[in-house]
Amino acid sequence: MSIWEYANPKKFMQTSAWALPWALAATVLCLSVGLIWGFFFTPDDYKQGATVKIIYLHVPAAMMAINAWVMMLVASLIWIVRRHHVSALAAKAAAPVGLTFTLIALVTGALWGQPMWGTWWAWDPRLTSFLILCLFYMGYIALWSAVEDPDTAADLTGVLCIVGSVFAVLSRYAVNFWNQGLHQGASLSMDAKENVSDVFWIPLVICIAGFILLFVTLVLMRTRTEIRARRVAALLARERLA
Amino acid sequence: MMPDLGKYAFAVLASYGATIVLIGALVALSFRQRARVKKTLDEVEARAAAQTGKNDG
Amino acid sequence: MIALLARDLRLAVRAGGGFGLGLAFFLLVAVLVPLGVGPQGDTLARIAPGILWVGALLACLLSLDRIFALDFEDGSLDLLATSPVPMEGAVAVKALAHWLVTGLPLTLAAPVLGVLLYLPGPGYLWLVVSLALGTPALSVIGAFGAALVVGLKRGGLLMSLLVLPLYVPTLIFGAEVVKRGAAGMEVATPLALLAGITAGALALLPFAAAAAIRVNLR
Amino acid sequence: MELTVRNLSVARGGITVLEGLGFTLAPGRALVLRGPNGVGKTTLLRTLCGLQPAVRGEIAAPPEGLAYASHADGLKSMLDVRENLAFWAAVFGTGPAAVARALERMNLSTLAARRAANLSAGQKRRLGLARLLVSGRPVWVLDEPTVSLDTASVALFAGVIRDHLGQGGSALIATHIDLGLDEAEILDLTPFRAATGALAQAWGDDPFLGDFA
Repeated sequence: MSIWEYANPKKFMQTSAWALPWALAATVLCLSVGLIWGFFFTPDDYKQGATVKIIYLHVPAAMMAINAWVMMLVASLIWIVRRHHVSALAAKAAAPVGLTFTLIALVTGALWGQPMWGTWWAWDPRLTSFLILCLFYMGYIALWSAVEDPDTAADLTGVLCIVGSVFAVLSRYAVNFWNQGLHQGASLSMDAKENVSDVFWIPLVICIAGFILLFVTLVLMRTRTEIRARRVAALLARERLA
Repeated sequence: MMPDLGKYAFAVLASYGATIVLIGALVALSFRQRARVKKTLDEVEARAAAQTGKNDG
Repeated sequence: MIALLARDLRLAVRAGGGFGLGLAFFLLVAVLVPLGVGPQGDTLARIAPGILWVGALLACLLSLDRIFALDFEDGSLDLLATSPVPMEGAVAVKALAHWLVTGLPLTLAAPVLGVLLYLPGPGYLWLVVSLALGTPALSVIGAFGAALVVGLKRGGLLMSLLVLPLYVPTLIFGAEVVKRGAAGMEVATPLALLAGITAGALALLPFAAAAAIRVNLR
Repeated sequence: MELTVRNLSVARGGITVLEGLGFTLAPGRALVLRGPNGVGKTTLLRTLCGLQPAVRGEIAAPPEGLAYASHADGLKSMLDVRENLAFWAAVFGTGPAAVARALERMNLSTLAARRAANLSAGQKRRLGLARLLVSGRPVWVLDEPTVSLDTASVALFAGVIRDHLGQGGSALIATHIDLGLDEAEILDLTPFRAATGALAQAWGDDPFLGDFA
């Protein structure tokens, strides 16, 4: 029993059919608990006032925007090295989810920035990096939809994902170099837990878990759709041949 | 019940609203694609089954 | 491989288009920006490094889709793939040819356009240096983008969408060199980073581009 | 320097079109591939040349031994006849002497300075085929080489192939017309078609077919 068995479409369909309802239930539970807690039952920050409530959306969305790309990179590498179709389709399925998370991070960032920095948009390194990430997602999705043959599309998008990852990291450093930025660093980010008091921290962690689960659920579901679409294409091709 | 958001009400509510709209759109899109592909697959699958049935018979 | 370079250069010269078009576009950008921004010297001087770099980048983008598309259409890419020339080498040579007919003329023309934009005195040297170091990266990254879309009918627009985000680090560091140079500041750090990106792109992207072409030919 | 193919299956657009194909092409021999349109001749030739992967089976070919002539001639209309040929001669590492010989042999010497854009379809084809002569490779893989050639040019080209065979070369030719090469063997591809009956087996590699959840 190796984990590569799940790369077989049939096995994946069976396992995901079993896992999907659980993932969905856990997502709904986590997100509702986290967001309701965050929105209704947390105090205002002494400095930022009520805007601190945006953190329950902004931080998890931003984290998952990056993690979704990392997941696509891993899936692309698996496809290119081991040629498991499910892996390529999972990368394809994840891209729109990652793009949505990127957009959420950008929109909530702008809405948060307006009262805090006095402007809707600041060419702050992190916001700029997310804008660039957004372009990478759009290019990746466009390439998938432009190439007809599914294996060719998987190969090309895989190569693009790998090269894009390198350039995304380079862009991150370049943007940092280009503008030192206004962004709140440590006081509200993950790596400095001690700076955030527990009243904000616990609902934030629940929200992060909720976004992770949302990502998993959506990717599972969308991968199932992609597999079905591939099967439709395969069956139709056989029909034409017969 | 509604917490007092003070002067930041717009920013907070708009953030929650925008997030719900975006995620809602993605979920709706995913479900629509799922339903469409599933329906097509069932049709094609039924045709394929009929085909094999004929060949066997 | 030298034969391939010679052929591509000869084709670029005879077909006209390629060469002049990029340069003319670059000139147009340098003329249109002051018309849009206004003739104030200090404003233009401040944005000159960025405009010149963005202009060079877009001019480079214009001719990218010809790198492989023409060879794909007339079948020579198939024949090249079955020839003793390794595809990686062919990609590198074609990127070099593209640089010689676009990047190099742009680099040489840039100081003239700098005059139009009131680029401050010390900036000229760094403008030429940064373009000379950065435009090879633009060509080889562009060759990778062109390789991804080589089989597609309407590849041009898609290629821009794929290539432009990849241009971000080169643009940032390149323009930064000119900005700092024009302000009389030290330029070593962005210059080193720019050179590093170019070196890395030249070393690695031909392999990725060759892989993409092989996939597209099958 | 043999080209040997064993139990080969090839696919076009993800659909297996030919399967269980096997043949040997010895030096000095020519093999003509026959079969109706769409049977997979071009796909087979592209697979043999390494442009696309085989679904399964073995291809044993001399390293760097195949010269491929596709439907497209790969000509640059802005270059003249000699320049077009000299480019390929340089790529394959033969020299200007080979170019002159090839021009002579394909009856193109008088056109040497004419731009490819101004050639007739038949002349372009002849120039495309002249590339085989400057490739210096022993196994010629030809896809419909006689398209748009007149009778005299077909005879000329048949003579070129015969010379090539006489020098120990070989040729694999997909064509519908009779080249007048009496010594050529003929292989009809129709029996190797991935037939409807054999479909299940041909599709065995597709993870999205067969028994499903």
